[in-house]
Amino acid sequence: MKKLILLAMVLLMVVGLVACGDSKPKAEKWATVRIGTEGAYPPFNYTTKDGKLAGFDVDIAEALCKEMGAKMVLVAQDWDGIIPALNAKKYDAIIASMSITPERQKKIAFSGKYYQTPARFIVKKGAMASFSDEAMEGKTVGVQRATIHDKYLTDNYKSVKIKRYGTLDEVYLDLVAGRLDMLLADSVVTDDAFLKKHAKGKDFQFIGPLLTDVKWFGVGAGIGIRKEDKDLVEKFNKAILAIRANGTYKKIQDKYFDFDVYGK
Amino acid sequence: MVNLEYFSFIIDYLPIFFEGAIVTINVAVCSLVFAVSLGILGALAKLSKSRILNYIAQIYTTVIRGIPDLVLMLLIYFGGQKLVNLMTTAMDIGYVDINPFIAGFLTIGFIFGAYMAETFRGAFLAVDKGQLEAGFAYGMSKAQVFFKIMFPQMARHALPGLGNNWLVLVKSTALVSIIGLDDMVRKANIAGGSTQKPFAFYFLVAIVFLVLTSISIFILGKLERKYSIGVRKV
Amino acid sequence: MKSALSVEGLYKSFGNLEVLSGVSLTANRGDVIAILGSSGSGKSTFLRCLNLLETPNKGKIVVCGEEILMKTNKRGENLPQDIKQVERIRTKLSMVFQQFNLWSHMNILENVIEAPVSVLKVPKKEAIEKAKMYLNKVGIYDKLNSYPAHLSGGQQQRAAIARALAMEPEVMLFDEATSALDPELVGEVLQVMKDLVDEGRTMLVVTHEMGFARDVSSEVIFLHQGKIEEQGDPKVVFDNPSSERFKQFLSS
Amino acid sequence: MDWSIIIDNLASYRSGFFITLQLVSISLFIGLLMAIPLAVIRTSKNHFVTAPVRAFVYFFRGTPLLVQLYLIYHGLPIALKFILNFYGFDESQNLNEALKDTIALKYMWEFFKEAYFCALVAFTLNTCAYTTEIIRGAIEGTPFGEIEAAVSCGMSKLKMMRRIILPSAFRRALPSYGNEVIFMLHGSAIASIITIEDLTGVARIINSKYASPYEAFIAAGILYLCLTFILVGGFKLLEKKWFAHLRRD
Repeated sequence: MKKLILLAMVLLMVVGLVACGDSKPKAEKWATVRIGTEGAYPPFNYTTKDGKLAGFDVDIAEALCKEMGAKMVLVAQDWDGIIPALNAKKYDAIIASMSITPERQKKIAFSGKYYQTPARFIVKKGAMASFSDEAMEGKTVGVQRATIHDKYLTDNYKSVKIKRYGTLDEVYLDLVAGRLDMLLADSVVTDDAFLKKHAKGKDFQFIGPLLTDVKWFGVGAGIGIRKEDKDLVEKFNKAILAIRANGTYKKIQDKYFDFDVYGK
Repeated sequence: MVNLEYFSFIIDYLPIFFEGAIVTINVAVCSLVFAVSLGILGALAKLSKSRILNYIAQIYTTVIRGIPDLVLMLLIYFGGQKLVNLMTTAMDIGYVDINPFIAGFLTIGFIFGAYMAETFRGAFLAVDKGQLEAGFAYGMSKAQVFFKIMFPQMARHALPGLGNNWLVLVKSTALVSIIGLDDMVRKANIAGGSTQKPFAFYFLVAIVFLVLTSISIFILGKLERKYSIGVRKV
Repeated sequence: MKSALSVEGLYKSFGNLEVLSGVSLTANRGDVIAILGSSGSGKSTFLRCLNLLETPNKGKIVVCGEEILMKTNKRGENLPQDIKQVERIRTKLSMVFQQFNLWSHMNILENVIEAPVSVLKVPKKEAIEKAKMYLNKVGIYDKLNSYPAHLSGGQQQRAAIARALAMEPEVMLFDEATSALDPELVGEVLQVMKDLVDEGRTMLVVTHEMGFARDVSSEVIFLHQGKIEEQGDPKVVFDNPSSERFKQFLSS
Repeated sequence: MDWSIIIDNLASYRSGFFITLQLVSISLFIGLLMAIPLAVIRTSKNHFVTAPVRAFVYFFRGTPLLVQLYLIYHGLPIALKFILNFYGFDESQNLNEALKDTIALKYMWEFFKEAYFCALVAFTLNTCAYTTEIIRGAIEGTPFGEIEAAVSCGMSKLKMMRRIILPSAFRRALPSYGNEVIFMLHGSAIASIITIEDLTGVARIINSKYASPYEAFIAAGILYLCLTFILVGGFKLLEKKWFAHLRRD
């Protein structure tokens, strides 16, 4: 009987390995670069109706890979697990509008920024006369979990109720339903995806200042790369400079925005 | 007044949605196969005379049944890849990707293997000892007794428990949406998010699950009747 | 004096199968009537019809001068008119079952006091005292805190008899009370039943124990295919059966 | 493993632990209370009476708890808006404002605005459906002889249900109910997807904050394991007490 069990166990392991079977032979380094992105953050990255990833981040990723002479493979990954999955080698780089912050730099390395946009609160029109810390008291504010906005709220507003969501779409749902009083997110994203394009977006407005404090909001969005892949960081940095210089960046930017997203 | 316009957006998303439904069924079937194999192994290990096998099986079933599926799934999904990488680096076979599908069905199979082990253990014990002795008495080998007498009889005893586990398993596949597998629930999630009409899509999901479980119950009933041939109802 | 129980023309069928075809019987106070018959003769069904565990299709049942009122519904089924009346009459007829049917989640004392307290509204203290007395009488006073599953079949059946006695019934119905027992346990239950006869209780006893029927009963009834084939004083019918079938039954 | 992550966040884990415990125990309690009458109704022979109960049980046992949670969380605002539409409610308003004048609905909305109560409702209905089936099975498993004995003592149906059938059914239902309690505890982990910071929710936040899945989820797993052991132990004790009538000694 024992032999039987042993045999079965070995069989099972073989089956398991075959099932996981798309193991890749080691090829020339960075001939292929796998890019992880979220696909739920329009207009920077989103999933089209037929399930393809698209958006500013994706176009930039494509341009960068082309510049580096690498084949690009896109991998969709929920925001929550985007850093662990990079470290677990599910992909080689994160291009998903991830802000460069000291806290994240403990876990991964970043390229230089490839864009920078400020964050801003959104509130129902007429619900708040003027923005102040007193007016914020007791409000329920929605953010995407594990973002710079989450961290900023958690650190600075002890008296607000913070609701953390997996995606911004869920935040919009609850804001419209009335479960949330406000949301805090990237101003470019919410302006495009919510205020302008959402059916109920016209009832809401920005409030308060543009938030850019480096301590929380970092120095802009960068490309996340595993710490040990220093060579890849270098390649990306060079590529960013190159597409900035040769006009590719501008072309992509104009496709989505009528202003400069790179920032100062 | 039912406003048909209201429902037109569902039609747009139907094809994607049904892709998701196929993924759900795939995950469920793969998990079942994995879980049944693990379950039989677990049951044999629990019943074997080897102390070590006993302990391993006991720890497996206790831990798995003590921790929520979702937590295990998140742990395996987020942590499992690192573990696999460690193994593959050690064996020098390059990168092996655990995509959400594999993570999903391995996790669900792994979890339900623990429940299956209990089901099969009970089923093995329910086989009449005298029947096995009769097998040995006619000179059958251990393996022959196992495959010719034990296993077919055990299958009948295990069927009701297996059926229950399957029904629970099908519903558990909804959890793989949380670890990013594009199953039906996640498709509903995405469609609900981008149309901002989540209720309609979740309702659709609920109906598909009801259909799936109803079909399962129907087939299980037939199977049970088939396998109880030669057994008198009390 | 009025009879304790009288039955007139009782009919009962299950589907197309007629099990009782017009059985009549009268039991006066102190009578012990043994009901004999081969299996399928309808003797258990007859007993179960008396307290309406089965609803008879036709017939009249009078318990202590009170007739159980029946009615016919739209589908032509015979039904009791007033379930409250049936419940009241059931308290006067205590049944002892073949399979004991003690409530398995209660201990022996709880089993015995349950119905007196919850149905007859006897104060609990009084019920316990009486229960102890009856348990003493059937000889299992020492088991009053045990659960049914911990007792032997004979002990369980004696407990069930104590439970029946605690209702202080007018008539006791014994439905093959010893048939489910191992042979060595039959004696202890029969002894308890004999003691009850000596007390002068009115009893209807469906049984296979010929010795008991011959020595103890005041009247014997032999049922065959739902009809009374032989009826009379045990000393007469056992020694001189008039029915051919009863003769065969006795000799087999 | 970096244990400092867990130690630094002990307070979060503690609050998550109590939210889980609270959610599970309240929903189990209410679910059980509701399940008893439903199970009794379910055993009726009248199909019109049993049909609604069967439909309820069928739906909640046939669909994933996750989907039920989503449906309730996202469906309640829609249902309320639907009712308000009836009273000429303006589409552009959100519920907070629209409900200012309709007191009853307003309180309902205040209630369901909280993800916590949505989870409570979903969990309660779910466990109620399963428990109804468990108790129904146990009621139908009552030995027929014991019922006959009660009938022949002249007990009414109600009294029999209360004194004989239900007490005996509860004892028989206990092992399955123990499983249901464990399943509910495990099922409650999905509360985290509608922003509730229960034990799993806390672990997810910590995971994404530190990108440390092992520490975050193993700590949560151990806490769940402890809870499971406590529950299993509790049920063993209860069984010892309630199953005295089955114990062979």
